[in-house]
Amino acid sequence: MSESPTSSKTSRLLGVAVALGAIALVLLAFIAVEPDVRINAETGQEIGQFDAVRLLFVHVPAALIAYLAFTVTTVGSAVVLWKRSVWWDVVAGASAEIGALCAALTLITGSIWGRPIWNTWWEWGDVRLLTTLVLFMLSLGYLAVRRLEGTATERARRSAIVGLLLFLNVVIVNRSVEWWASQTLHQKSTIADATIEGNTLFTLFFAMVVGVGAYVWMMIHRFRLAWLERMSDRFGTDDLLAARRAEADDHARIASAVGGTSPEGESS
Amino acid sequence: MTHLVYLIAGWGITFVACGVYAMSVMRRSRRVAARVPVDRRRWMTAKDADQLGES
Amino acid sequence: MDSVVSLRQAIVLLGGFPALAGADLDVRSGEAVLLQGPNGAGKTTILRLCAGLARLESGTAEVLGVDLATDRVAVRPHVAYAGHRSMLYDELTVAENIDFWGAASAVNDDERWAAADRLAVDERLHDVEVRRLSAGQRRRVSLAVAAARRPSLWLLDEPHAGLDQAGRDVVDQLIADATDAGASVLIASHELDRVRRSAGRTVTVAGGRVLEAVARG
Amino acid sequence: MVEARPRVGGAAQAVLVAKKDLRIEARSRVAINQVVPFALLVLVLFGFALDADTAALRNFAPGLFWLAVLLAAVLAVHRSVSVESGDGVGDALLLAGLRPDAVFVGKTLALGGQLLALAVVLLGGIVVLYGASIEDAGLLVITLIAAVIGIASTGTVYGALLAGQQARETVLPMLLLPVLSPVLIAATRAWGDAMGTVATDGWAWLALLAGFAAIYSLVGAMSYGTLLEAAHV
Repeated sequence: MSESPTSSKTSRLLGVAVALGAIALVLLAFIAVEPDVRINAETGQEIGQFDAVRLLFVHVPAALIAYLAFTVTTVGSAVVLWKRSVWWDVVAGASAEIGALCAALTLITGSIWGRPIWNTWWEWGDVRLLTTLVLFMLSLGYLAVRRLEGTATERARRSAIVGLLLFLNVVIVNRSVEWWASQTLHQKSTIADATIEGNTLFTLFFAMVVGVGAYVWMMIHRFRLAWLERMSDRFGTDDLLAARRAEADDHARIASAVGGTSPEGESS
Repeated sequence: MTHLVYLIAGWGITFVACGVYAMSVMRRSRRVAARVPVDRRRWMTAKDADQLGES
Repeated sequence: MDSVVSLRQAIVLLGGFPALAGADLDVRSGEAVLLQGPNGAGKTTILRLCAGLARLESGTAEVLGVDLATDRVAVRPHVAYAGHRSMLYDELTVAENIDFWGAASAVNDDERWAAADRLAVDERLHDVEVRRLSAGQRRRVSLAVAAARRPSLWLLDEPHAGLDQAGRDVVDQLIADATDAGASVLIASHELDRVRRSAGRTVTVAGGRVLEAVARG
Repeated sequence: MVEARPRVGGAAQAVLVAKKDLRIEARSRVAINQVVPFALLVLVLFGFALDADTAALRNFAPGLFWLAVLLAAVLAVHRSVSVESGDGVGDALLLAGLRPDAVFVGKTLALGGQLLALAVVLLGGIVVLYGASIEDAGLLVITLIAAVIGIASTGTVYGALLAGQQARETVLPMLLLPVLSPVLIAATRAWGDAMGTVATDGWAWLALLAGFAAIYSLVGAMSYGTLLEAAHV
C-alpha cells in the first residue's frame, strides 16, 4: 500500500502505537479478564454479566470518544464564531464526523450488550441511551449542514451555530429524558461496583487510552484531508482567477485593435 | 465462553467500522492530494489559515 | 470632489468562481457612470459589492466612506440597488409593498407616495398584488421603493430592461434627478446609446476587471 | 460621509415583520388550506394506526396531539422561509437595514401565531376524535403557549439556516425534529397532567418548556444576523 498523503512521522508512530494497543486490548479483554460471575448470597445462583462483560471494553471507550469528539466540535464552533478561525472550523467538522461514528458504535455495541444482559435490544427507560441516540441524530443534522451549498465562509458560520447548539441541545435532551424516564437500568454502579476486579478495571482504563489514541490518530488524518480539500479549492480558484484575467486581457486587446471602441458585438 | 456471538458481533462491528472509515479517509485524501501541488501538501500553518480564510 | 466608490484590486468569489478578478473603480459624488461589457463580465457583481451584498475576498473597497472589508452592513441603508429581481413580496399588493419597505427603512408616508408618483406608479395598481403586475410595472414599483429612501448611491442593473418608452423616460429622469441632488449613480447596461446620454462617463468591464475609463466624447 | 438616518425601534420593526407575514398568510392561505388539513389528517391516521381503540386514543391523546403539531410545524417553517425567498426579497431585507433580531422576533411571532391557531383546531380534533377531556385548563393553555414559542423560535432559527438551500425540504425535518424532541416529551407530559391521563407534575414540565423557549429565543435573536449574512442566496 502506498503511503497516504495525510501521513507524517508523528501520525505513523501514533498509528503503530494504536494498532499495537488494539492487539494488546484484545488479548487483555479476552484472556486477562475473568468473566463476571457472582453468587447471589440469598439464592446461591450464579449471576452477573458472564463473558458479555468483555463488550464493555469497546462500548465504554466508544461512548467516551463520542462525547469527547462532540465537546471538541462545540469548542471549535465557539472559536469559529468568536475569532473566525479556519483551523477550528476544520477541527470541528472532522471531530463531528468521528463523533458520529463513535456514537453509532456506542449505540450498536450497547444494544448488543443489552440483549443478553437486560434481555432487550433497546430500553426506553434509560436516560443515557436516549440522550446518546438523540445526540447521534443531532450530529447527523450537523454533518448535513456542513454539506450544504455555499462558500467556505458561509459554511463555517452556519455550521458553527449548529455546532454550538449541539452541546446545548444535548444538555436539554438529557435533562428532559432524565425526568421522563421513570427508572434507569444503566450501569451507574458498574464502575464503582466493588466487585470489579483489578484486571477488569485496568483493561477498561487501557481501552480508554487506546480509544483516545485512535481518536487523535483519526483526527490527524481527517483534519489533513479537510485541509487538502481546502487547498485544492484554493488552487482551483487561483487557476480560475488567472483564466479570468486572461479573459480581461483578451478583451482589452480586441478593444484597442478596433480603435478604442468596445466590441459591441459581444453585448447582447 | 458465553455470549460468543454477541462478543464477535460487538468487537467485529467496532473494528470493521473504524477500519472502513480510516480507509475511506485515506482514499479520499489520495484523490484530493493529486490536485494540490506537492510543495503545498504541508499541514496547515497560521499563514495558510490566513490565506484560506476570512477577510 | 469626494470619492463615493473606490475599489482597488477588488476580488469577489461567487461559489469559488472569481466574478471580480481585481477590479479598480472610482466614482465621485454627483457622478453618473455607465458600466458596459459582455455578459458575465462582472458588472452585476460590482454593483452587488458596492451595495454591501457581495463579500470582498481581497483588495480594498470603500463605498460612502465605509470600508466594505470590515463592515458591509453600514453602507446598505444609504444605497439603492435595483437588479433583475423585483425585490418585492409577490403576494402583497403594490401599496402594501411600498408601505412595508418604506416603514422598514424608516421612510415617512409622504416620501413613500411622492416617490411612487415620481415613478408614475399608476394609482389603479395600488391594490393589485405584485404577482399580477407586468415586468415593467414591477420595475417601477421597486424603483419607487428605492427612490423613497433618498439614497446617496444608486446601483442600477439594466434599469431599462422590460420597460416601455414612457417607463424608460421615467428612469432617465430618475437618474438626472439623482445626480442633480448630488447622489451618484452606477448603471450597468447594454443599452449604451440610451444610458450614455445620462451618464457622464463610460467604463468597460471584462473578465472581472475594469479595463478603461472613456470620458464623455 | 454616511450620516445617521432616523431608525425605527426594534419592537416596531418586529411588529412590522410579523404583520407582513400574517398578511401574506391571510392572502395565500397556505396554513389554513394545507397545514391545518394535514395536521387533522395525521390525527385521523393515528386513529387508524391504533385500531380506533378508544381507551388507547384517549390515553395517548396528548402525545399524538404534539406529534401532529411538530409535523405540521415543519411545513409551517418551510412556508415561513419561502416567504422570504421570493424574487430578490432576501437582498431587499438586508438592504432595508432592519435589525436582524427584530426580524427574528417578528418571524417567530407570526409563525407562533399560526401554530397557536393550528393547535386550537387540533385540540378540538382530539376532544372530538379521541375523547380527550380537559381537567386543568390553566396548565393546558400556558403549556401550549410556552411550547409554541419554543417550536416557533427553533423553527425560525433552523429555517434561516437553510434559506436558499435546495436540500431544505429534506434537511429541515432531520435537523428540527431531534432538536424539538424535548418539547415533545415535556409538552406531552404537561398535557398528560392537564388531561388527567398521567399522574405527573405538569407544572415542572412547563418549567422545562419555558426554559427551552427562553434559550432558543435568546440564541435565535443573537445568531439571526449571522445566519442571514451566511444565507446562500
